[in-house]
Order: sequence, then C-alpha cells, then structure tokens
Amino acid sequence: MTKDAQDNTAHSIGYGKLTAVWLGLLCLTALTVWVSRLDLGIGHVWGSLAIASTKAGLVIAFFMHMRYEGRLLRLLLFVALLTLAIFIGFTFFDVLYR
Amino acid sequence: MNPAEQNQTETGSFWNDTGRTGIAAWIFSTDHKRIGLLYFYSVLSFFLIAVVLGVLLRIELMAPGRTIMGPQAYNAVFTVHGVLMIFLFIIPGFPGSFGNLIMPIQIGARDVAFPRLNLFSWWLYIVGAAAIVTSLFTGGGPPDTGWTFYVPFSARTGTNVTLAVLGVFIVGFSSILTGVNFITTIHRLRAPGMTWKRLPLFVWSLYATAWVQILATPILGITLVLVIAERVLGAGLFDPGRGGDPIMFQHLFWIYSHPAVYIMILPAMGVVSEIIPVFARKPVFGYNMIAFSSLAIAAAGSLVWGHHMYTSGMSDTAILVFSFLTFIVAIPSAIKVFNWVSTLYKGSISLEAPMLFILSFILLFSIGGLTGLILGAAATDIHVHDTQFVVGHFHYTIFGGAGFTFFGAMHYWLPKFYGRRYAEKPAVIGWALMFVGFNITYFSMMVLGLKGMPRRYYDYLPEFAPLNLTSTIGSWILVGGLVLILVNLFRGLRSGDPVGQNPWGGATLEWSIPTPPPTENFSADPVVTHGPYDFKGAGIP
Amino acid sequence: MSHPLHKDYAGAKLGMWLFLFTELILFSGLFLLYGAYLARYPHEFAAAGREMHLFFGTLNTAILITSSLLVAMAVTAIQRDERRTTLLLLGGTVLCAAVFLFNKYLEWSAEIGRGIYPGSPKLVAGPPGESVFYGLYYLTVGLHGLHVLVGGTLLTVVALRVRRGTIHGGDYVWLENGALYWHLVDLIWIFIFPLYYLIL
Amino acid sequence: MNPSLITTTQAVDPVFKFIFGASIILLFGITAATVTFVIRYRRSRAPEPTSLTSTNIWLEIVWTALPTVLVMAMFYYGWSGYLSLRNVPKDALEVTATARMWSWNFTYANGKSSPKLYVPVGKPVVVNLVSQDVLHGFFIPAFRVKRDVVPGMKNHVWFVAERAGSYDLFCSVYCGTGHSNMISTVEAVTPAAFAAWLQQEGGAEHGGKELLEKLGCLGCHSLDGSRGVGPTFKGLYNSRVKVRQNGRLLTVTADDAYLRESIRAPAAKVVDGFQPVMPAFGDLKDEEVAALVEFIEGVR
Ligand code: HEA
Ligand code: HEA
Ligand code: HEC
Ligand code: CUA
Ligand SMILES: [Cu+2]
Repeated sequence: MTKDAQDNTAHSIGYGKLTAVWLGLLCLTALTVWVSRLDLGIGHVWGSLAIASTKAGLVIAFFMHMRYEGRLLRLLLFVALLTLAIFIGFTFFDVLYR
Repeated sequence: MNPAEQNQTETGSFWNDTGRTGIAAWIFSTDHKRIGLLYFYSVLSFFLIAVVLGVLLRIELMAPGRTIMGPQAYNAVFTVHGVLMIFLFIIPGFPGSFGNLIMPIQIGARDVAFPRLNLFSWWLYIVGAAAIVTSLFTGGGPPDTGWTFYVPFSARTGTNVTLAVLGVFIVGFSSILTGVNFITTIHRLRAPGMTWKRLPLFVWSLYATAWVQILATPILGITLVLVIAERVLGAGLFDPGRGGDPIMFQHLFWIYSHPAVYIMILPAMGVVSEIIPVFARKPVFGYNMIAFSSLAIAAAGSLVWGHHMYTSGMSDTAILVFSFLTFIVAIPSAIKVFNWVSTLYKGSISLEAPMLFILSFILLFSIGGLTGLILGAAATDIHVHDTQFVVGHFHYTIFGGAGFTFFGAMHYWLPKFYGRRYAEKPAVIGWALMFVGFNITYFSMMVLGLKGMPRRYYDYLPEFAPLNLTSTIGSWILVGGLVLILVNLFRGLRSGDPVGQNPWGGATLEWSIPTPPPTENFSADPVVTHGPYDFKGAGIP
Repeated sequence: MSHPLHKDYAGAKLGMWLFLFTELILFSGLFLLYGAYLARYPHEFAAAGREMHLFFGTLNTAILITSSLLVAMAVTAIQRDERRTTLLLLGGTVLCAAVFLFNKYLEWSAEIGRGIYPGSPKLVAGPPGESVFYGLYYLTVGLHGLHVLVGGTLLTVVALRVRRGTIHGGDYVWLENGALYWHLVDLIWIFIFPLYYLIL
Repeated sequence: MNPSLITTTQAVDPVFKFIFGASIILLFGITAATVTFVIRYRRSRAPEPTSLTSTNIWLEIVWTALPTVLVMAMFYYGWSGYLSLRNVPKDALEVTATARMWSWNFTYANGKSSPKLYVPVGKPVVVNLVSQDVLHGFFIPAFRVKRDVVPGMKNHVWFVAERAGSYDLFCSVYCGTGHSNMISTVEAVTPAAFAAWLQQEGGAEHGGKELLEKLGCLGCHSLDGSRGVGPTFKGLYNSRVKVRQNGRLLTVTADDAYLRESIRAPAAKVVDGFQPVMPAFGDLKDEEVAALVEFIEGVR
C-alpha cells in the first residue's frame, strides 16, 4: 500500500453538524439576495462571487467531506481550481486590454 | 484482428484466456492488454486512412491549379486529414494503445483501476469515430472547416460540421475517462516497492499526460457544444452581428488544443526515455529532471494557448504574456533533449530498429521544436502564421516526433505481446526511407512558408511550384518506407522468429514476465527492489 | 493490494473527484464566456439580469441546497447502517431534483412565452449584449439541468441498490460517489444563481 | 522617404536571422554529439558501458540556465520587433480593405476604390481591415505583415513599400472554397503616379461588368454557364429558378425584383442545390444594384 492516499472513507459527520451547515447556506443565500438589492454598482459582482465562493467552500468542506480527506485529494482539488483560475484569468489579458 | 492468436501455444497467455470466444472475447474484454490492442488497431486504421488523405493532399499540390480534385474537395480532405490524425490517431494513440498495454505492467499491477470504465472508453472512442466517419457521407457532405472549426465559418458552412463536431466531443469524453483511469491507477495500484522515484519514465509521462487530458479536454467539450449551439439553436454567442466575438471561440479552442499538443508529445517523450537507456545499456541520465520536466511541460503547456492567435486581433498585452510563456515551455523540452543525448555518452549502443526511430526522433523533434521558437516569437510569427511553415512545424513535431516514436514503440513492445518479431533488415531500410522522405516532404513546406505560401491553399502561384513538387515526391518516398515497415512488422508478428522474455535486455517490469504476458500479468504480486534503469540490479548481463 | 477485484474505496473516490474536476472545468468554459461578455456589456447584462425571475431562482437555490443536505445525511445514515432513513433521505433528494426541474420548466415556458429563447426574433432585434446574455443563460442552465437529470437518475439507481441491500454500511462507495456528484450539481448552481439572477 | 523610419521588413528580418542562427548552432551541436556518441560507443566497439553515472548537478544547471538565457533573448527580440509592426507612423496614408468571400476591395479617403492596393513608394500606409462575412487574413509576405480580418472588429496593419513594383497579397485565414483564389496585389508606384491614379475618374464606377469584378461576384458566378460556388448568370434572366424559402421548395421567375432581392438579401431565397454562403450586398447603392441587374439580364 502506498502512503500517498489513505483510506479514510469511513469518517462520518453527524446530522446536527450537517443541518448547521445547511442553515448557514440558507442564510448566505438570503444575504446574497439582500446584497443584490443594495446599490453597489460593479461591487455586486465581487460581492456575490465572494458569497458564492463561501457557500461553495462550505459544501466542499462538509457535505463533500473534503475537510476530512487526506492531503492528496486536497492538493488535487487545489490544482484543479488553480487551472480553472488560470484559464479564465489569462483570457482577461486579452479581454481587458483590447 | 490478432494474427498471432493461432500460434500462441503457451497456456495462461492473455491470448487464450478462457471465457468468451471470437470477436466478443475482444470487444467485451476488460483485460488492459486486449483493450490496448483494440485501441492500437483502431488508431492505426484511422492513421492509415488519414495518411492516404495526406498523400492525396500532396498530389493535389503537386502542380498549380487543379490536379486531382476541386477546391471544395481539397478543403474537405485536409479537414478530415487533420481531424482523423489529431483526434482519432495521435491523441488517443499513445495512452490508449501503449499506455494500456504497458503502464499497468510497468507499475506491477494486474490491470488498471477501473477495467470496465477502460473498456467503456474504447467504446466511446469507436462511437465518436463512427459519428465522424458518418459525417463524411451524410448531410451536406464532409466538413470543410479545417480541424480548428473556426467560427463564424463553421457556423455558416452547409457541410456536415454538426455531426463531425459531435463525434469529436464523444472522442474527447473517452480521452477524459482514460485520464481519470490512469491517474487513479498510478496513484493506487503501484506494486510494493514501486516508489515514485522508481516509476518508469514512460509512466511518469503518462501521468503528466493524464492530467492534461483531465483538465484541458472539458474545455474542448464545451467549445464544441457551443459550435453545435451556434448551428442548431442559432445562439449567436460568436456572431459579431449579435454582439458575439469570434476571438473568444479561438481562446476556448486553443485553451484545449495547445495542451493537446503536449498530450501528443509527452507519452512519446516517455517512450524515448525508456528505449534510449535500454539500447545504451546505461541508466538514463538525469532521471529526476526528465520526470519533473514532464510535469513542467504539462503545467506550463496550459499557459500558452494565445500563441496561436498573435494575428487574430488579440490585445498586445496578451501577446506579450503568451509569447513570454511560450518560450518558457521550451526550456523543459530542452532539458529532456540534453539528458537523452548525454545518456548515450559512454554507453554501449546497439542500433536496432527501435533505437533508430528514437534517435531520429531527437533530430526531427528538435527541428520541429526549434521552428516552434520562430512561431513563438511575436515578430516572426506574424510572417509565418497560417503559412506552410506552420504546417512544416507541426508535422515535424507530431509526425517526426510523436509519429516516429509510435513506430519505434511498435517495434520495441509489440513482439512482447505476440511472442514473435519482425525481420531487422527491412525495418532498417524502411526507417531510412521514411527518414529521408520525411525531411524532403516537410522541409520543403517550411521553405514555402517562409516564402509566403499560406496554408490550406488548394491552388498557388507559379513561384511556389518547384518546392511543392519536391515535397510531393518526398511524400512518396515516405509512403514507401511506411508501407515497408508496416508490412514487415505485421508479417513478423505473425510468422517471425520467436522472442524470449526479455529480447532487448530491459530492466522495467514488463520484461520480467513471460512472453506473451499471462492474463493477470503477474503470478504473484511483484515486489520492486530496483530502479527502472538499474540493469545490474535487474541482473541483465 | 494491486488486485483489480479488490474493492479500493480511496481509489474509487479519487476517480470520482477527478471526474468532478472535469465537470467543473466543463462549466468553467461557459463562465469564462460570461465574464468576457460581462466586461463588454455590463449594462445590457444588468438590464437582462433584472428581467429574470428572481423568485424561481431563489426557490431553486433553496431546493438544491436542501437536497444537498439530504444526500449528505444519507451518507451518514448508511454509515450508521440506518437503511430506512437512507432510503427516505435519498427519496427526498430525488424529489427535490424533480421539483427543481419542474420549476425550471415553468420558468422557461414563461420566458419562451415572452419571446426570449436562443435565436428568437426578439433577441435578434434587441441590443447585442442581451442576445449574448440569454444565449449563455439558456446554455448554462440547460447544461446544468441535464446534470440534475443525470444526478437524479444516478441517485435513484443507488436508492434501488440500497433497497436490494447491495449497498450497505460495509460497502457504500456508490452512494458516496453519487452524493459527491449531486453536491457538484449544487455547487455549480451556487454560482449560476448570482451570475444570472442577481448581477447588478 | 525619411531615412529614420524602419520598414516592417527591416524590423522582422533580424529576428528571423537571430533565432534561426541560434537554432542552427544548437541543432548542429546536438546532432554532432549524438552521432559521435553513437559511433564512438557502438556495441561492437564498446561491449560494456564504460560509465554508469546517471546524474551531474552542474551539467543539469548549465543546460537549464543556458536555454533560459537564450529563449529570453529570443523573446525580447521577437517582442521589440513586433512593437515596430504595431506603431503606425503618424503621417501614414489611410486605406480601407474590405474582405468578402472571396475578393478584396480597397477604398481610399476620396471614395475611390479598387480591387488592387495601389500605394505610393516610400510613404507608410495603414490599412484598416473590414470583413463582410467570415474571418479572412490580410497577408503581404514581401512586407512581413499579416493581420486577421475579423467581422465586427477594428484591425489594422501598416507597411511601407521601399521599391516600386507589384507584390503578392494573400488571404491567410481559411475562409471556404475560394480561399486560395482570394489573392490580390500591392502595386507600389511613384508618389506622382499614385496621385494621378487617385484622381482618375471612375471611383464610383457604374458599368455593370466592372462592378461585377470589383465586388467579386465573378468569384462565385460565371458568365459562361459553368457552375461555380453560385449559379451561373448565363441565361438566368426570366428563367424559372427552383429556390428554397425558409425550407419550402418553390419555383420563381428570375425577374428584376428577384435579382434585386438575390443581391441585397441572398438568404431570403436560396437557389436549390447551393449553399447559402452568398454575402448580403445590402450596402450597395440602388443605381449600382440596378447596373448589376441590367448586366446580368444581358448575359445570354
Ligand atoms: C506534438 C505536437 C506539438 C509540439 C510538441 C509543439 C511544440 C511547440 N510548438 Fe507547436 N504546434 C503544433 C504541434 C506541436 N507543437 C500544431 C499541431 C500546431 C498548428 C495548429 C494549427 O494551427 O493547425 C502548432 C502551432 C504552433 C504555434 C502557432 C503557429 C501559428 O499558427 O502561428 C506556435 C507559436 O508559438 C507553436 C510553438 C511551439 C513551441 C514553442 C513548442 C515547444 O514545445 C517546442 C519545444 C522544443 C524545443 C525547443 C526543441 C528541443 C530542444 C532543443 C533542441 C534544445 C535547444 C533548445 C533551446 C535552447 C530553446 N506551435
Ligand atoms: C498525426 C498528425 C499528422 C500526420 C501523421 C500527418 C501526415 C501527413 N500529412 Fe498532415 N496534417 C495534420 C496532421 C498530420 N499529418 C494536421 C493536424 C493538419 C492541419 C489540417 C488543417 O489545416 O486543418 C495537416 C495538414 C496537412 C497539409 C496541409 C494542408 C494545407 O494546409 O493546405 C498537408 C499538405 O501536404 C499534409 C500532408 C501530410 C502528408 C503527406 C502526410 C503523410 O501521409 C505522412 C507520411 C505517411 C505515409 C505516407 C504513410 C503511407 C501509408 C499508406 C499510404 C498506407 C499503407 C497501407 C497499408 C500498409 C495497409 N498534412
Ligand atoms: C461567396 C460567393 C458569392 C459571391 C461573392 C456572390 N454570390 Fe451571388 N450567389 C452565391 C450563391 C452560393 C448563390 C445561390 C444560393 C443563393 O441564392 O443564395 C447566389 C445567388 C445569386 C443570385 C441568384 C441566382 C439564381 O440563379 O437565382 C444572384 C442574382 C446573385 N447571386 C448575384 C450576385 C451578385 C450581383 C454578386 C456580387 C455583387 C454576387 N452574387 C456575389 C454566391 C455568391
Ligand atoms: Cu478569405 Cu481566406
Ligand atoms: Cu500551441
């Protein structure tokens, strides 16, 4: 057995904790709708993206058990998100400077 | 499909494992070796078709004006040639065939992590290929967009682009699943003692390739979906008349298609790193650097797509960034080349067919790569972009690089699975013919490009005539060579001299098991005690 | 260890995550276009965004989040060998999926009724930015809807296998991967929602 | 022309020389090393490897650093060369190049237009690129300039002809059947000759035949009855034409009205058995269309 991927599938999260996360997500949803009613101009984009990312973080960490996974999976997730950021970010070298 | 099946007497060999019989024993088998051979013969068939198309292209360009076909036909032919070569031959080629055949054995596994998924990938490949082939004979006729499917043309043309694009989409999906399968396999199924530092470099390169397959291919997927949306729904996302921007399509396309060129070359580089040490009887020079540079190429390769768009009207800032990064990718490739060459130093080199193909790889890939630098520099690319120079560049890298390596791998590994080998002399002659023909064909194209002959030109001005003729003649020599080695190879696999367990004296695991390999590869789980190129450790004389 | 027949949970999960990455990047292509075009047509996008049915959007967000919770609980339940609860929770998830799709159906028919659909005369005539916005909207949400459909089916199959007992406290990697896939569907919606319903 | 101005050719060629030079040296070195090693250490001569060293940190550093330096130099020259392709001299003469399947048309400030690009020797010219339909590419090998012609996008190139003469102008971006016929020439003439040419009448040319050529109709339509990308004009007038009007197949008589529509809005009625690839010529003046129709009616 190689060290770099440990079998810790067995970790289980209590109903209580999950429900708490769920409530958190609902609050954030309400928050983002409320924020969108304020008049922030372009700030909306960043605001709602920030909130969305927080929500995504919660889902990944708890619902998807990432918080309890080994180092490997977290690293790979990071690589994937980094790639995603690059694909979108580098396109803006063109979009923003035309 | 399996000429050698009859003369496999050895029981337990994967050729005559019990269970299904006939064709079903192949197309429903989840054994990585059988799937590998399925892939091998599928990609080879499409290669041969596309190759004939390539020869037709050359014949048409032999002289100015119409030679054998009209403009529309020519456009269809180079499009299909490109699509088949890229999406049905070279991209699935290495991972699908030799990746499946060799990788699990080299890491000491009995199969890949998800054997059923593996078979499914092959089926997807076949379905996609079928769709592409169908598109040639139905609807508005074969697509005429070029393999790049640029909008708005691809959204307007009446030819059967939609079906072809759908086919490519399916093939891409198959490529993704192969990637998922390989990464999981390499992480999870390495035999005890097969540490990352003992991983054969071919496996390292497949690992890097798999990452590119996983992270880049989905972008191709969505891009093709968008093309279909343009054509079927009239979504107008790239239609300038309705606020769309054709340049955005080019971004999406190249975000995949540049990394894709490293899907083509990385496994080839892995094969080179396997074959050179074996035929030099000497551990590969700079193992760590070669392994690392594979990852570096994969990573940096996903940052440079813009270098296909210097003339498109993309912002100059983007050109600055992408040109800079393009030169960065050249560095890891350079490191590899230098390490390969110095592996030869003070070795004991035997020049057999596989080694010849690999040595010519070094030269041809270097030429292809160095011309890549001309293309990477903003000023010079402006002149040669979309000229025959680019065509020369990528035939040198793809065909001279990946293609020649593919033939090398065929001579190196297929005997292991058939238990018989080709005749040496014809192989060497065939190689020589290919090498000479290749350079005549594509070097002329580069010169044409510098003189300003654009690509995808059905007709050309008289001043380009002599070099085009030369190039065409070269392609015939090339044909001769390739026919010769293929005929010789397959005749040999059917009825050549038998080969033992370790014909070349390799130290990687595939040479430690019987020839042909048994169904489960290893009778007992192997325990790895030495590195992949530690010939002494493997007890090779 | 390296025997294919041996069940390798970590392996199966690793494979699933890798697949999820590809799904993520698939959608990222559409988000990329969204970003690029938002930078070019901020006002048209804002105008079009206000046209959207915020009610449906918010409702569906809540529904998906809830379904995500239910399937996450289902995993916990199977880990605790509570077969009935697992089935109930999975049932709930699939139900949410169905309601989500039904809402989408209502929403879309409303918009198509207003003459807003890819290539519709109204859009072709309207300002360039809007046609792009709605084109992206339909493709993104359509693709996402497709994933909801697939996920729902997947979870139904999983539920049946739980009932048959082929998935149980000792071997539930199928359920776990099904759940992961479902969370991804939720994840993507979490971004679609603000981008199309709330921006400006 | 003022000597301080470096032409596009002078900006690009040194970069070619530098990169090719460096590449050839490297290529020679690599090939030489490979060949010598293969001969020197062939198995018949060296039955056993005489060294098993598999790493040398210094070598690795050297051949990581060397290429890095080299490619950075290449990048720098490439970029600086590119910049001079982008900085249009102030006094440049403006021309608009209109690309459509599969012909070029060049319009000058005074409204004069021509299928060939006439330029005065020694005077920088900036060409604004306009596409009527799909992507095209404006490529003049002699001046090392190229730029894609993108519908709905403002692209431009500049160049200066040092010597009088005629230079090839290609369409570099694939644009369909006629791509390789989408060729024109740059006619570099003395400033005096240019000025004279510019003033010549016939800028707004109305003869149907000339228009036909100017607008590139003949790129797709023949006058001799042969079938091109589009139907021939021979005997078209008053013939019965099978057309598809959004899907439905119907037969119409090719009268004036039909011909007008076919020119202004070809997509409205698409002749059966042809692709709907004809660009719409909605921008033509009525009298121009009239002239075209009149001419087409004359082709028997
Ligand atoms: C196997 C496929 C493959 C590979 C490996 C490469 C490798 C490279 N390619 Fe190529 N390329 C293609 C396939 C490939 N390419 C294809 C198919 C197209 C055309 C697509 C189309 O439009 O249809 C294309 C087009 C293309 C373009 C766009 C041209 C244009 O349309 O205008 C550019 C521009 O930068 C480019 C650059 C490079 C570079 C810098 C590398 C580098 O990775 C090369 C690195 C290698 C070396 C540098 C040589 C080896 C090293 C040495 C010999 C040591 C000495 C070197 C140094 C000191 C630097 N390629
Ligand atoms: C893997 C990649 C690959 C390979 C191997 C080839 C191989 C060949 N290509 Fe390639 N080519 C592309 C990928 C490839 N090509 C791509 C991506 C394009 C761009 C398309 C586009 O613009 O969209 C292109 C475009 C392209 C053009 C440019 C078209 C244009 O721009 O106008 C030309 C022109 O000569 C050409 C020629 C050839 C030739 C002569 C071969 C030779 O055929 C190779 C030599 C091999 C042989 C000659 C083998 C002979 C064998 C047989 C005949 C079968 C024998 C049968 C048995 C043994 C059973 N190709
Ligand atoms: C890109 C190629 C192309 C160009 C350039 C082009 N046409 Fe066409 N034309 C076509 C095609 C294809 C058709 C048939 C399909 C259709 O009706 O749209 C056609 C149809 C026509 C018809 C109807 C013919 C018939 O048989 O009913 C007329 C009239 C016509 N074109 C005139 C012109 C004129 C005048 C010009 C130049 C100002 C021109 N075309 C330029 C491709 C072209
Ligand atoms: Cu116009 Cu090619
Ligand atoms: Cu590239």
